[in-house]
This record gives sequence, structure tokens and C-alpha cells, in this order.
Amino acid sequence: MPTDFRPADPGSVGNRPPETSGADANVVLVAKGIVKTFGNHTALNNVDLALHSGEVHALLGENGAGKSTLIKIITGAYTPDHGEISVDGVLVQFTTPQQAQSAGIGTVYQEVNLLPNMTVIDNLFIGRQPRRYGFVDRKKMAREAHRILSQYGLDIDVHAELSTFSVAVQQIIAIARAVELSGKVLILDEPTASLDRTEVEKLFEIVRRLKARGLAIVFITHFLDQVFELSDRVTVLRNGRLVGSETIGDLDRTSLVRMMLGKDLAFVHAELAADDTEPSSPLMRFRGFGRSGSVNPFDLTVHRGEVIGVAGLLGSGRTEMARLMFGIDTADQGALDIDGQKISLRAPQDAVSQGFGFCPEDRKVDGIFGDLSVRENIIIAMQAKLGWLQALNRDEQMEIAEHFIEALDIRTASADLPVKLLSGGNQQKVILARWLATDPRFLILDEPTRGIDVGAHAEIVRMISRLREDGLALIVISSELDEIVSYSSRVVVMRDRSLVAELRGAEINPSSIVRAIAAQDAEAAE
Amino acid sequence: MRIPSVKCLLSPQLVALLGVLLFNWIVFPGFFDVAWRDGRFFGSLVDVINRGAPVAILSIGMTAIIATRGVDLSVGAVMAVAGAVAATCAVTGQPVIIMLLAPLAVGMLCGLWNGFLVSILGIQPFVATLVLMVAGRGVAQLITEGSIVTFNDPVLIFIGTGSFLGLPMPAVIAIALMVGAHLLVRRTAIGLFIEAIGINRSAANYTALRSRSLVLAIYAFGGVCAAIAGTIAAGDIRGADANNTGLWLELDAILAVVIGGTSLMGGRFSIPLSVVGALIIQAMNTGILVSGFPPEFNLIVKAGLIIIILVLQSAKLAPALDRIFKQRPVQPSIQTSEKTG
Amino acid sequence: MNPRYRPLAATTLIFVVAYGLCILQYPGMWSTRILGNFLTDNAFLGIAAVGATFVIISGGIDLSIGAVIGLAGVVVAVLVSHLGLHPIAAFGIVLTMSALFGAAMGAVIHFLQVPPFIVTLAGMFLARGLASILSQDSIPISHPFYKTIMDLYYRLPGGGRLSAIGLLMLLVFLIGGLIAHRTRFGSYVYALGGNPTSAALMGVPTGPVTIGIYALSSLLGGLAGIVYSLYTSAGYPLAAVGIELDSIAAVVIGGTLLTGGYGFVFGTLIGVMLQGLVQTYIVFDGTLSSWWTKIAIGVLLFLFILLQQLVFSAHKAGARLKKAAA
Amino acid sequence: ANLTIGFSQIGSESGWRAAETSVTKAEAEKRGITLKFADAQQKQENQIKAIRGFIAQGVDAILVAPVVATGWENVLTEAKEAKIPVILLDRGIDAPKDLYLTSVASDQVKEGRVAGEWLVKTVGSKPCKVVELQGTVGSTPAINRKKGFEEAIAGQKNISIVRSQTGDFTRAKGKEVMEGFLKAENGGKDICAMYAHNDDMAVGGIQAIKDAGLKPGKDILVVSIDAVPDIFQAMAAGEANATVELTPNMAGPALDALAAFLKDKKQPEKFIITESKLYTPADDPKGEYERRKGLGY
Ligand SMILES: Nc1ncnc2c1ncn2[C@@H]1O[C@H](COP(=O)(O)OP(=O)(O)OP(=O)(O)O)[C@@H](O)[C@H]1O
Ligand SMILES: Nc1ncnc2c1ncn2[C@@H]1O[C@H](COP(=O)(O)OP(=O)(O)OP(=O)(O)O)[C@@H](O)[C@H]1O
Ligand SMILES: [Mg+2]
Ligand SMILES: [Mg+2]
Repeated sequence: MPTDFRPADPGSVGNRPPETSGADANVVLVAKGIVKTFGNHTALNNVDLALHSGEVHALLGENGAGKSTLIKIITGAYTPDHGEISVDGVLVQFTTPQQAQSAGIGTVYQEVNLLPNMTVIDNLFIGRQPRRYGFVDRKKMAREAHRILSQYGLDIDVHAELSTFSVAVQQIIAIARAVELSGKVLILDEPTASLDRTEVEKLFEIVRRLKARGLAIVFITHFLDQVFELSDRVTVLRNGRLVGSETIGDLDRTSLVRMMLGKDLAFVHAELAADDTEPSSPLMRFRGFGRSGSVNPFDLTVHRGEVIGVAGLLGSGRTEMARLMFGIDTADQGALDIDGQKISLRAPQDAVSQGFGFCPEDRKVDGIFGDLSVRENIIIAMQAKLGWLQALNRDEQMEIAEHFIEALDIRTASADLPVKLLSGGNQQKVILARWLATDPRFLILDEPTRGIDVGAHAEIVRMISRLREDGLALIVISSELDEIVSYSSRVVVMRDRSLVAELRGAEINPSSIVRAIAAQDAEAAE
Repeated sequence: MRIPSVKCLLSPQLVALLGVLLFNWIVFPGFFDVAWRDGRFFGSLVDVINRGAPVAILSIGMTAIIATRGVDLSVGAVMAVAGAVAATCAVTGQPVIIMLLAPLAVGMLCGLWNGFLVSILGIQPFVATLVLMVAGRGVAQLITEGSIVTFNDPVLIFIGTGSFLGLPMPAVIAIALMVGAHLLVRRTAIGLFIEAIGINRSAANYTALRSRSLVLAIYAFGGVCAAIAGTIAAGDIRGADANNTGLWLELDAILAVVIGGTSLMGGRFSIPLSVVGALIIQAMNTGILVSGFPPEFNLIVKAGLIIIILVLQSAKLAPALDRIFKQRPVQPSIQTSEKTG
Repeated sequence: MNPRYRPLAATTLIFVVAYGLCILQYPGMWSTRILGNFLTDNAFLGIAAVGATFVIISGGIDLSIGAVIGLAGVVVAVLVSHLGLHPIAAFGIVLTMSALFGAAMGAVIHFLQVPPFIVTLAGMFLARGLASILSQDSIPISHPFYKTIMDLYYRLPGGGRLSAIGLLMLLVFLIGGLIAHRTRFGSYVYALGGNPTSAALMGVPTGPVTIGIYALSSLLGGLAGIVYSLYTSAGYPLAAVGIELDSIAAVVIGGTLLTGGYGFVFGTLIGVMLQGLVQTYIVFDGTLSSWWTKIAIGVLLFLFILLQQLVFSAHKAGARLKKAAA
Repeated sequence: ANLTIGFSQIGSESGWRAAETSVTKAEAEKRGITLKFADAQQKQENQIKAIRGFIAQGVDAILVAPVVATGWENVLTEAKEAKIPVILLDRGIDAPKDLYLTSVASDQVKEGRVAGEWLVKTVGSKPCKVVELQGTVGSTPAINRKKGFEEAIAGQKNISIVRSQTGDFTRAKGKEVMEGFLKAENGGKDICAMYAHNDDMAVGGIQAIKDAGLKPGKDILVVSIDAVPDIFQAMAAGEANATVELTPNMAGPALDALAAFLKDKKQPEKFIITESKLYTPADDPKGEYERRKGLGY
């Protein structure tokens, strides 16, 4: 059943792919003249892409440039309005992702598209489970699963439900699945967004191995370092148009950014964090705050006008600490004082009424209201704060929404577009806008730059600094140490669900953070 | 209120309603005849809005419930309970105000019970309300002891069969409730919050929407709507028939909501369109009545019409229809995500 | 134990405890007769509920089951009693027809993207309507083959009967369990219920699977109709009215989530048995009026759900709430 | 000795059914019998389960008001093997006669016929268009009462049924259907009589006729079946013309027959048919209303 993709027009076999570099021999997949419109918005306009075997091909572009859409067209999840795709010189028309899979194209779509209700092995093998006597062979699958995941250093209960694992683990499983499926082409749409360094390293190792085996690999990311580290060629999209395809050797960082943004970008430098003067007025104080089974009691004082960066490995409990601070989980020990007054956080309402805001890390599950418009998504937290009856009217909503769409450069056809139709990075900005609209005094950002393009990334970093200057207190959780260093006035480090270190002033630099994170290993080594 | 755009007038629901009415006209040419008699309008068309009122009222409450990704199977039983309470008050000679408020209070209590199970205990709505669907009818029968409690109270009878400005009272109540509920959800933030909860409960929690109290309130409102429908049904036959009042009407109400375009998976909703859905169902029933088909064909005709309506408004066909309408030079698709009306 | 199975274990435990309590009050309920009756009397409900389990795990709903049971019974009766066909041939025809009926509903659901609630509601009207056009009255079936099957039972010590249809139900549960938990089709059903978009992106053939699920449900509805016709030796267009709600309740009591993606076929068996237990208990009590019967059923239903909720709310709280909004 | 009897009732779908239940309970109490009551909620399978449950409990006898005529052979055979006599109420079944002691029932076809004959007699040779409010499609009483009525008017060219729809035996649906008929038949001017398969629907229909500005009982004749209290009230007000009685006291004769059988093995008559008495306004409707009011209708 799974092998029925059909050549649309056998007569056109051997059509020349758009790349005329003489490397035709090892061209695996060619997409030519792809056009895709959604309503009256053109997401892709005459885009070409050629993949060669044995190369890592980075697909780059701003949020909303059309990268994911192109991937979905290549793999049969969407049908293009125009254009043709050929694999190994044969024209194909995939109408379902299943057909692409059986043609040897393995894909990790953006925003982990797995089945949270099923076990790890189901997620790894669904659609191609090994069978014995007509029944799926779970023993064999479990063995295979352990073998596959061990390559990624993941030793987990493969019979547990996927939803019991963190986003990072799910991401790795999605990658593992795609790698297993890819006979010719592996497509990775922002696979590293929620991974930390060690995991990224493991992934790169595997990608290099596959490359050596002759696979063509498409790699979408917003981390330019990773592009230079891994890829051989880049294709850049801007506003749904092809900007160009270049060999990586011909490019440097600035020219790449210029290709993506169409202009130069002033990079933000780390000078902001350099002031080591303690911000004057303490805003709130968590004392012995914790929850058994989740986060060990910690003490933390938050001052007005400071950014506290939270560093730690995956699963170190950073997200859980944030949830506790926002009243999503209730603390069963310790206390919180705000301006000297004791406050109890029993529900997010309590936190919001104190002027807290929280951008969760898993935007799809905990953040966006997919069917609501961008406008409604932006004003909803503010409206929740106002209450049920005191409604913002449409014009007021529009004004607020337009303001943030402009301020954060959210790429959307209109403020009334359902937010689920926005590209991933733009959805992230919408959630940020939602909390900024509530005019908070304390903002918790959990991985705010995940999946955000270079331009927007710089914008968000700038904004964090600006908010801080406005007197806001911020807690920012991030796995990117450079980023943490660039805006934090203080860094706390978490390990094994405990707050283990606090760095300030000159201590704030990547190497000392890494040391604090790894201290345990060092101790163990002694 | 904003003037409904042309696009919303061409909504598949209204097209479907028109279609069913035309169908009725074909099988019974006198369908559109309306006469003025005894200070009220009289005709099949009036019957449609009069008989459709109870389901329309149920669907008003049901819309909000379904929009939060819930469902209320107990509305039929609550109708019976409310009718029984109203009738009991009437025959025991309670003051009018009590006779009218008692069923509403009981309905609200039933709704709060459902809401409690769903929102506080976290039980799946389908089973949570199944409990009251089964037990509620028992309670109603307990009140009437299985018989039809007949009454002669003029106020209740007026609610069931009276008329106001020539329109039947049930229809007047339904319209008032529809307009009131629509304004309530759209002029406040409640509508937005309901949709948000239905679309993503977890995100609603992160946004501090007070989902629990809202869900509780919505089920309570559903109970009140059911109670109103039950009071009307009792007034209509001048008696409380605990055995049959509202039997299987929950399915009609859900059907009305879904025909009205609200997804059972929650999210976007429109109360007026649900009411149109209820009218479509009733127009079908009335059409079958006046058509003279043998009754064993009733269900087949109904099934056929539902299928046609669904095909008309199916997600896959809607764009095609849109295109047909777009070709006319009327107001080029001002696509607002604002709900109709 | 794998935490996935905890709710299932809890439901089973609740059944055992409830049965124990019943026996304490009415020792007569501990007899092979009652046990045999549990299987025989609930055979058609159980078979239909297996189909409902698949539909619900896939995130859908099938309201047409009861009507399909009625229609299947009438068609069998017409074929056997009026047209003189051998029951086995009639069974074959009926099963094929029901499967096609379900497949058609599945196709409408998948291709026209119409909610299953509505499609199957229309299916329910259609099937009931067809049945009452075929015959308004109930048609007795007096073929010797029917007698043979109903006389096929294993007499248990103590007067109980392990009837052919009771065993058939157990067999259907067994096969259903195997399909759900041990085949690719089964995993597709769970996938669809978990997140249809992801499932499609992961290469699950959503169209054929949707059609297959509803075909299976109607096929089992047809089988349940045949069993019902064996049980009553007749075909009656109004048979099994409202069975869809009973079977959905059985599925949900058995721990399956109506939102889809999670559940066990075996749990449904417990759900069916629990419902049978409630009815038997009420018959043994024998003092409840019509209305108190309804109230008692409602209250007992509530207690079961509440208990179950308490047992696995901890399990649910973490994992279920995280379910992605597709 | 103190007898224990199981009673499997169909449900409580109408006032008449409630009355039958309460009369049965009263009759059992009068004789010092313990009655085990099981409500089947309109489902045959529940009735079969209940009978099986009664057998398992070892009751002394079983009363059943069967929901349909077919499908009783297996379970009644079990009862017979367990030596428990079974008595049918309301209606007969398609099963070998040795499987039950006796059947106390009305003749539903006759009920329809009595109603029809009354109409034939009343209208004489005038042309008369009749509208019919049927019971639930497929239910035995609806089929039989329709059949009986049609038999009675079969020879009369002047009487014809012009419209026939189901009112599901309920007051609300009866009213709704009659409303439709009135619109469809020239505002009701063309209708000469309304025949309803039960009184509840007739009461609903009467209200519809009044709402349409016509006089029930005069402009449109009203004839129905069951003889529940409310129809006598209508009759007293001149709004209904005839009803055929279906007595809710089936249990009395049944328990008498059972007592005789248990005492000295006296085989009762196989079919005890209750009377299908016709009531018209001449039969003291007020008095009949008072007599029936307390019976649990
Ligand atoms: N189903 C859809 N309907 C309407 N518009 C869509 C749809 N899917 C994508 N778009 C629009 O198409 C454009 C391209 O989106 P795409 O997801 O391909 O961006 P991207 O390059 O992957 O961005 P990111 O880096 O943020 O993931 C966006 O403007 C988005 O709003
Ligand atoms: N690599 C892993 N292997 C096993 N379990 C993990 C892994 N990563 C995270 N987890 C589990 O996931 C849960 C989530 O932890 P939490 O989200 O608070 O961590 P975090 O520091 O915020 O990390 P993240 O960067 O993933 O958000 C923890 O209970 C942890 O045990
Ligand atoms: Mg993308
Ligand atoms: Mg985290």
C-alpha cells in the first residue's frame, strides 16, 4: 500500500533541473517553479530547489519566508499551485506524506508533529511496524527503538507515552524517526530549536554520517553558527521568493544575513550586561519556594529593572520553576513577598493580578489559540485581566494589535488571520505581544527566541533590554548561553531541579556558566 | 448592532433554510400562506418558528457549551424536570412569580451540577451529562408520578400558546433570548473566552482566563435555557408530560448547533446561526407533516435532507460555493473573523 | 505496572468490588446463572460496543449503531422468513451491507470533512427509516437453524448457560483487542485519535483508516443485529433504540477517552458488564418504581465515573492536559 | 403462603402505563403478594434480562407486559424449565401457548374497530374526511388500531382517511401534527373527524383545533382510544365525542387466574380478553373522570 506514488508524466523524465552546475549526476531531488498561495497571500512564488546527494543543504530565511511551506509541498503535505518536483529525475506528484516517505524522504516537520498519546515505539515505527504472523512485533520494535535512540544518547522507557517527555526528548524522537525513514533525503525543519549543545552535537554527528552515506539533507535553522558548521550549500528565501543558492564557502555571516533580510543587521553586543551595579529596589522575594516532586525549594530575589537569565541543561527543571512562579503549579512550600507583602499564588489569575506575565516554551500546546485571530491572541491576556464584562471593542483591539504587529514586526497578512496560519516564529512573537500588552511588571520568558529568525532574534534581545530599562523585572530561560550572557544582569543556574548557582557581574560569561552547569560532574570527578 | 454583511446572508445555513422552505413549498403549495386570525399570524411558516422555538432555545445554551468543547445530553431531561416543577407549582396554586422562577432555578441547579462535574471534577462532558440525562427524567417522573399533570394556569398557558405582536410567545421568547445571549457574549469578552477555552484549554489556563468558573456558568446557562424550553413545552400542552417532554431533543439541539457551523471540537461559534439550524430542523419536520408522506418515510426524508445540507456546507465544497458567489460584484469578500450578526 | 494500564486496572477493580457488594446484599447474585446471563444478555451490546470503542479511540462517534442493529435484524428476518434464504446466506448479505453502509459514512466523514456526529446521525435516521419501510411490525424468524444456535450452550454447574452468542461476544472482544493493540490498523486508529494532522504527516493513510473504522463499526453493528435477531428470534425495526448511548457509556466507563487517542477494548467489556450489573441489581431489588429505577441508574453511573475519576485523575492530570490542540 | 411475583413492565411512556403499574401494585398488595417490579425503559432486551433475573431469584410467578410480540420463546422456555408460570399482560405474543399460563389483554384491533364503527354510525351517509394521529411507527398498538379502524370504515365510500401521521402517542406531538393537518386541509374546514390512536394525542389535537378557531367535537369530531381521565374532562366540555376504554387493570384478572392455578392447578382460559367499551358524552363523563382520577393516570 505505501509505494504508490506515480510519475505524473513519464515523458518528461530527464528534464533538466534548474541548477546547471554540472553536478547533475548526483542530483536527487529537484523542485522547480513552485508556487503556493493561501487565499490571496502568496507564500511561495516561483521557487526552485535542487538537492544533491551527499550534501547538507541549509534552507534559510526570515520567519514566514516560506521555508516550512516549501518542505510541506516537497513531502506531499500540501499540493503546489504550480511547479513540479522530480526525484532521481522522475517527475512525482506526492498527494500524501506517506508517498514521500516510501520514496525515501524522511522529514521532521517544524513543531514536533508526533502523536503525544502513543508510546515512543509507536511514534518511531507507525506506518512501518515490523510484523510477525500478521501482528505487529512489539518486542522487535522495542529492541530497535533502544538501538536507535541510543545513538542519540537517550535511554528512556520506550513503552511510555510520548506526552510524558519534554519537548526536547520529543524532538529527538522525531529526528530519529525521520532519519530511519530517509533513504535518499532527510529534511529537518528547525530540529535544533529546543535542543541544547550536547544534543545538537550528537545530531550533527549523525547528519555527517548520513551525508557520508550519500543522503541529501535539508536543514532549516535560524542559528547561523550551525549553518556554517554543518552545511555545504544554502538556499535563501525571502517573502516567498528565491533569493539565491550559494556554496557556503562563498559566503560570510554578513552577506548571508543580507541575503535573508535584504539589509544589514546591527548586531547587539554584550555590553548591556556589563554593569555590575546591583539594581536598587527589590520587587519580590521567593523564600524556600518549591514543590515536592518537582522543584526543590529555592530562594530568589527579583529586583526592578533586572534580567535574570536561567541556565541549565534540558530537564534541569527550569520550566517547572517558571510554572511554579506563575501559579500554574502551586508551590507547597515557601512563600512569596511582593513589596514586602505576602502573596499566595494559587492560580495564574493570582499571578496576573500581581502584574506577572509568562510566555511558555511550548507555544503550540500552551501558547497559541490556533483558530483565534492574531488580534484576539494579542489582546486576550489583557482582556482576561480586565475581566469578563469590560470588553475592549473592536477598534481598541485593532489598535493594540496593530501596534504590536508593527513593534515586533509580526509578519501576517492581516490582524484578523487565524494565528495558526502564521509561521512558527511569528506565533512566538504574538505570544510575546500578548503579555507585553498587559503592561506587566514581572515577565517570565521561557525560551523566547526559540525558532525566531536572526532579525527578530536581535529585535527580541533588544526589547528585553528595553523592557528592563523601563523598570520591568524579567526572568529569561534560554539554552543559548551567548544570548543569556548578552542581556542578563544576573544568571542563575539550575541543576537537577535545584537552583545551584548565581552568577553576577563579571562572572557572567559562557565559560563560567558552563562550569556552573557542569559543576556536578566536576565534583564527581574529584 | 453591525449590519450583517452580504457574505453572512449567503451563509450556507441560510441557503439551506431557504432550500428546505422551498422544498416544503413544492410538496405543499400553501406553505407560505400566512393569515391574520384572532390577533395573531396563522400559517405553516408561523408553525415552523413556533414549534422550532424549544429546540432553538436549547441550541442557544448548547452552542456555548459545545464551543467550550463540551456537550450537554441532559437538556431534554432538564426540560421535563422544569415542566414538572412549573406544573406542580401551578396546580398547588403558588404565586405566579414562584411558578415562573422555580423551574428556572431548578434548571440552573441542574446546569450547575453538570458544570460541577465537568469543570471541577474534570469528568468528560458526554458522560457527566449522561448522568443527569438518565436520572433527570426519573426526577421529573418522580414529581409527576408518571402521569401528565394538567393545569389551567393562564400565565403558563400564555407562555406556551399566547402571542405577542402577532407572533407566538415561544418564538418571541426564543428571539429575545437569542438576541440577549448574542449581545451578552459579543458585547463582553465572554464570547472570546468561550472560544479560547474551546480551542486550547491549556493555553487558556496559561492566560489566566478563569476557565473553571466560566465553564460552570455556561453549563448553568444551558440548564436555564433547557428550563425555559421545558416551561414553554408544558404551557403548550397545558400539562407536564414528564415521560415525553424533551425526549431525544438533545440530539436535535446538538444537530442544530452543528448545522449552525459550530464544531463539536469547540472554538468559533455563532448563536444566531445555531438558531437558524434549529429552524432548519423544524422546517424539515413541519414540511414532512404537511407533505402527506406516509410516516414511515419521515426518517428517510430527514436523513436525505440532512445529507444534502451537509454536502452544501461541507468544508470541501464551501470554497466552491464561495467562488460562485464571489463572481457577483457584491462587496468583495470582506473577510472578518467577527461572528455574524 | 505500566501507568497506561492503571485506569484499566482501576475500572476492573471497581467492577469486582461492586459485584462483591451486590453479592453481600443479594447472595443470589453469586450464581453461574447470573454470570451466564451477563454474557448472553449483553452479547449484542458488547459486540456493538467493540465497534464503538474503535470509533471513539479514533476521536469520532457513531450514533447509527442502534439503527444498524435494527435494520440488520429486519433484513435478516425478511431474507429468511419472507424470501426463504438460509440464515447463513442472509448473515453474509447483512454483514456485507452493513460494512458498506459504514464505509459510506466513513467516506463522507473523510472526504467531505463533515463531523461524524452529524453523518452518523443521518445514518441513524436512514437505517431506522429503511427498517420501518421494510416492515413496520416485527417479523418472527422460525428457521430451524436459529433454534439450533440458541440451543447451543454449555450448561455450567448451577444451572447457568454459556450460550453461543455469549461466547461470540467474548470472541469479538478478543479479536477486537488484537486488532486494536496488535495490528497496524489498530495503531492508526490511535494515531488518528491523538492528532489527525500529525498522523497524516507521519504517513498514516487517514482516508482508508477512517473508512475502515466506520465500516468496522457498522459491520459489528450488523453482527450485533444478527445476534439480536438470534436472541429474540425476530427482526424488529424499533429494536435496540438508544443502544448507541449505552454502548458509548460502556466504552467511556471502560476508561476510553471520548476525545480520542486513548482507551482499551478490554475496558469496554468491563463497562458493558458494569451496566449489566446495575440492571441485574435493580431487578434483584425489585422495589424501585420506574422513576426510581432511572434515578438509581443515574446515581450508580455517577458513582462509577466518580470513582474512576478519583483513581486516575492523577494519571490524567499530567499527561492528558498536554494534548496538543491540533 | 406469601407469594413473590416478578413484574416486568415496559416502562413509563404514558399516563396509561403509569396507571397500569400503580393498579398492578395495588392489586398485588390487596392479595398480600410481594411484587418485584422491573422497568424495562421501552427495551425488549431489558425485559428479557429482567425475566432472567426473576428466574435466577426463583420468584413464584412472572407478569410481563411485552413490548413486542416476538422474541419470547427462549426466555419463556427457561422460565418453563424453572417451573415458573408466566402471565402476559396487555397483549399476546408469537410463541407456543404452553410457554405461558394465560394472557390478559385487550383486542387492539377491536379497539380500532369500535372507534371506527362509532364514526360510521355517527356520520351516517354524509361525506367525511378523517385525519388520523398514529401512534409510534412500528409499535403494535399503532398497527392494530389503524387496522381495526380501517376495517370498520372499509365499506363506507363516504368516509376516507385523508391524512395520517405519527404523533408518537404524545400530547405535544399530537398537537403539532394536528396543527399541520389543519393547515394542509384548508384551515381545517375540510376535516370532519379526527381519529387518534390514544387519548393523549387526542387531547393535544383538541388544543390545536381550538387554536385554529374551530370547535372540537362539533366542527371536527374527535374519537380516540384508552379512556384516560383527561379525555373525559374534554368530553364533559363537549370537545371530545368518543373514546374506547383500555382498562389499566390487567393484573386483577391475571392474579385471580394465578391464584386459582396455584391453589388447585386449575388451568385458566388461555386468552382473557378485556372489554373494549365505548364511552360517549352520554356516559357521565364527569363521573368517569372522578372515578379514574386517583388511579395513577
Ligand atoms: N495553511 C496556511 N494558510 C494560510 N497561510 C499560510 C498557511 N501556512 C502558511 N501560511 C503563510 O505562509 C507564509 C510562509 O509560512 P512558513 O511556515 O512556510 O514560514 P517559515 O519560513 O517556515 O517561517 P518560520 O521560520 O517562522 O518557521 C507565512 O506568512 C504564513 O503565514
Ligand atoms: N533528556 C531527557 N531525558 C529524560 N527526561 C528528560 C530529558 N529532558 C527532560 N526530561 C524530563 O522532562 C521534564 C521537564 O523538565 P523541565 O521542562 O522543567 O526542564 P527544563 O530545564 O525547562 O528543560 P527544557 O529545556 O526541556 O524546557 C523533567 O521532568 C525531566 O525529567
Ligand atoms: Mg517554518
Ligand atoms: Mg523548559
